[in-house]
Amino acid sequence: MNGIHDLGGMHGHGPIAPEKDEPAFHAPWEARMLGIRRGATFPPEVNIDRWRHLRELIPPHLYLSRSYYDHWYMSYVAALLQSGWMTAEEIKSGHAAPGGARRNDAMRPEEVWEAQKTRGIFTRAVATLPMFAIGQRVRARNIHPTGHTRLPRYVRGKIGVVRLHHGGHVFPDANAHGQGEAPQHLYTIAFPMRELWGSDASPHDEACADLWESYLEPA
Amino acid sequence: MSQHSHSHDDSVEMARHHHIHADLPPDPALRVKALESLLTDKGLVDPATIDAWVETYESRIGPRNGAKVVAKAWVDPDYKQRLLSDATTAIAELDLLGSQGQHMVALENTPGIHNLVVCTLCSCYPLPLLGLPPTWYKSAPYRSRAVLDPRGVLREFGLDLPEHVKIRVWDSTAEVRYLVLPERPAGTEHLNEAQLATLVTRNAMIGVAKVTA
Amino acid sequence: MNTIHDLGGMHGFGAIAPERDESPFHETWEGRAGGILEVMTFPPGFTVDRFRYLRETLRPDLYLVQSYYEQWLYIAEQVLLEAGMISAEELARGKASPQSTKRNDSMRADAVWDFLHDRAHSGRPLAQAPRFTSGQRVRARNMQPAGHTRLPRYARGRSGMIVSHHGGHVLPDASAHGKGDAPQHLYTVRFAARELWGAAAHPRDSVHLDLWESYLEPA
Amino acid sequence: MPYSLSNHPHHHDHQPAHGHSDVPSDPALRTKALESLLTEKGLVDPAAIDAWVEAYEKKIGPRRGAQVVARAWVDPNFKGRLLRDATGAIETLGFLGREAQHIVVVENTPAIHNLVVCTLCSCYPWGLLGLPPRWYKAAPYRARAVIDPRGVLAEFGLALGDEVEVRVWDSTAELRYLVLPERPGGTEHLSEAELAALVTRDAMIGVAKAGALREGRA
Repeated sequence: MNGIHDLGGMHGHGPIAPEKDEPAFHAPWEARMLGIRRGATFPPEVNIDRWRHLRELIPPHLYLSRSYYDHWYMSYVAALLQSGWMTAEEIKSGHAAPGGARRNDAMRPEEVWEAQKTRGIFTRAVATLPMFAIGQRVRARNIHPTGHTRLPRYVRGKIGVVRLHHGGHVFPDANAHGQGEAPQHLYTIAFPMRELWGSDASPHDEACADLWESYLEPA
Repeated sequence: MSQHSHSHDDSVEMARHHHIHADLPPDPALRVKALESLLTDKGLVDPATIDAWVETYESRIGPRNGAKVVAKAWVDPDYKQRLLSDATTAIAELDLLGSQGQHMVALENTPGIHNLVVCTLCSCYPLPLLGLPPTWYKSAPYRSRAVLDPRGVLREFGLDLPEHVKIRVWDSTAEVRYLVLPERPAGTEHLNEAQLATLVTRNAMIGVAKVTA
Repeated sequence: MNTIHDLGGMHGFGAIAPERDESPFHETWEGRAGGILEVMTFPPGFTVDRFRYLRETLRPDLYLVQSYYEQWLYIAEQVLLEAGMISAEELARGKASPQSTKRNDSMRADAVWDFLHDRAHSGRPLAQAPRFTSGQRVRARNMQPAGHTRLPRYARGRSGMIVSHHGGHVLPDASAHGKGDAPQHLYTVRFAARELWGAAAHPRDSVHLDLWESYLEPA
Repeated sequence: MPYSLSNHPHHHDHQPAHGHSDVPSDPALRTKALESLLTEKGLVDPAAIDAWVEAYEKKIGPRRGAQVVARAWVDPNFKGRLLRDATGAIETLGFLGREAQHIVVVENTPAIHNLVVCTLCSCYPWGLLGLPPRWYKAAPYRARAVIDPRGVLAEFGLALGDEVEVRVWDSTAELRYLVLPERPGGTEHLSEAELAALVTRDAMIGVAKAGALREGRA
């Protein structure tokens, strides 16, 4: 979707504000929210891509005005409501409605380190040969899907060169919408800055993005 | 056209769910507390597991991991070669792969090329090597400007690169995670691997700083 | 500026919410704020383009939550503050400082109707001939000015056809930044919806934009 | 964190002049404070504000545009001139002025449907339609009218066939667009004034057809 999250190339968001010796968490609730994200049981449809899409669906003004871990809170609550695992009343009160079933399969503390080590491998075998070779010129397609995509607006329609080929990877546009992993070849495409932003950009610089095969066409 | 796909309904349905925020306290501390107790009530989370995750990212995983990789590459040319040709395997040798960093690419800074990592669409970051991303990395100013005006961004971080240096920005749009291999600073020939590792900062491995001796 | 005001083609803002029998002003203050910005005394050289530019400098999250007239209020405050006509302290107190002098040249009530029908416009005679003619194929330049511009992001780099020529008009990119009228030929350009949005767009549809000559190049 | 209304753009010529360091208060209070300050300084005359508000509440509104449309429906010469040179044609009616100096009229036909938007701000032909409705100025319409005009029209209850060409006009300059809607069938007996009563604001923006609902037509 062409959402507020697609920030590449925008003006107006002000200076970057690095903090000196920034702590891991700015408040205890941030740490709790991180732990909930990592350690709580999620509705089964919420894979990594669905999770990212949930964040993109935060109303734009809240996306811009609320902090990062609050995005997580809003996304998780929306997923709980959508899946029917919680009611709005339960979220508001912070207490389970009487009579509901209690699960006993939540992640145990001793499982955390192993989960951290082993989770999140998204490479997949694909039977087809890669359509593009390293060094080949390609154009990112001009598409505007309303669902989840990892093709930023600022590269659409632009020509670049295949820099790296990573083999097959889970395709987010499908995986975010319950359409399976549908793996595709993944490439890193290098776009000259002048192609992206016009003749005022530096002639020396480039920006690379990791793009799936169906985002690309020969140029 | 695609505007009418199922995902359109998705956004309408989600907008409905987000109406709840009008009835919730603005203070996230209160909301997260209520959520945690609700999840605990329902057996969807074990508070001790939350503690364990927090402890993991506060104490066990951070930029020291990435610095080990960088320092080893500086002192061991064979390792550096392996890191640049197949970072995933080279980092696995040090047992430093993990969630949000299972598929790695290392980018070498040289006098002629400077690499900079960003995630314009969300906040992808090599967690097992650098720990949790700093707030600025996840915020709109950096995400919007790193791809459009990398030289301006670097100047804001105090790094004014000459015109002839090629800047390569890497926008992490997939599950590949990028680690910048900074240039080894001059005058560090006498330092051992562990001493070198202490010089390597998080910002240098994102690409917004150089390593100084 | 590539800021939040450049909304064309974005997703995630939800449904359009027409109101039945909407009145011009929802609350009394809206009319007052609107009236202030229309009939107040402006600093010399103030232009409609500066007005639009100032609106674009509103913080993105506030741009999304503030109502239209609240944004006008922001513009009025910015105009007066940046011209030194009022001070931040005076604004905060809603009272003129004892040292300030009172002017007596503001627009009178009996001049308002004529002001609303004043024929001053942005057309300007131009000596040089137009570079493009109706029917000609052109491409909107790929440019990312940090200041005010009227070339939306969604049209940049896209090809279209000139459908009409309107003579010389004040160039907003100059006029918003105190660089005079700098008039240029103005054209209406038709872009096929598929050129803008890709193959999923309707083959019969088109979007028209009014674009200045320096925004365009032959295609 | 210090709070500012401005986004601190990097463009060198605009350092936000704002001195606010707190969350903006109620706009009603801010407006009141600004009006009294400007009045004290002689920078605004409250009676002029009254006159401005009254002009748009009572005098300048969609009835003006409707008169233009009705005239075009009954007078082929006027219609010809309106489509060729709308500014000149409308000048004779005395409606030109603020936010309506340079007008372009686009004609709806059975084959072509026109829709007007301003994606970058909220340009609108004030002199002909009055002040724009809130939805015209809000993000959903501005974002979607150019990328999904048929979806937008469907939301307004107007489902167009695939054979119809949709032309969106994004008002990026000082030209102001007015849609000349199709004259509804069965209105041959109506006078110009009666016809004008059928012409709605929405029809002249292009999100509705003229008189369609009231006439009970399909």
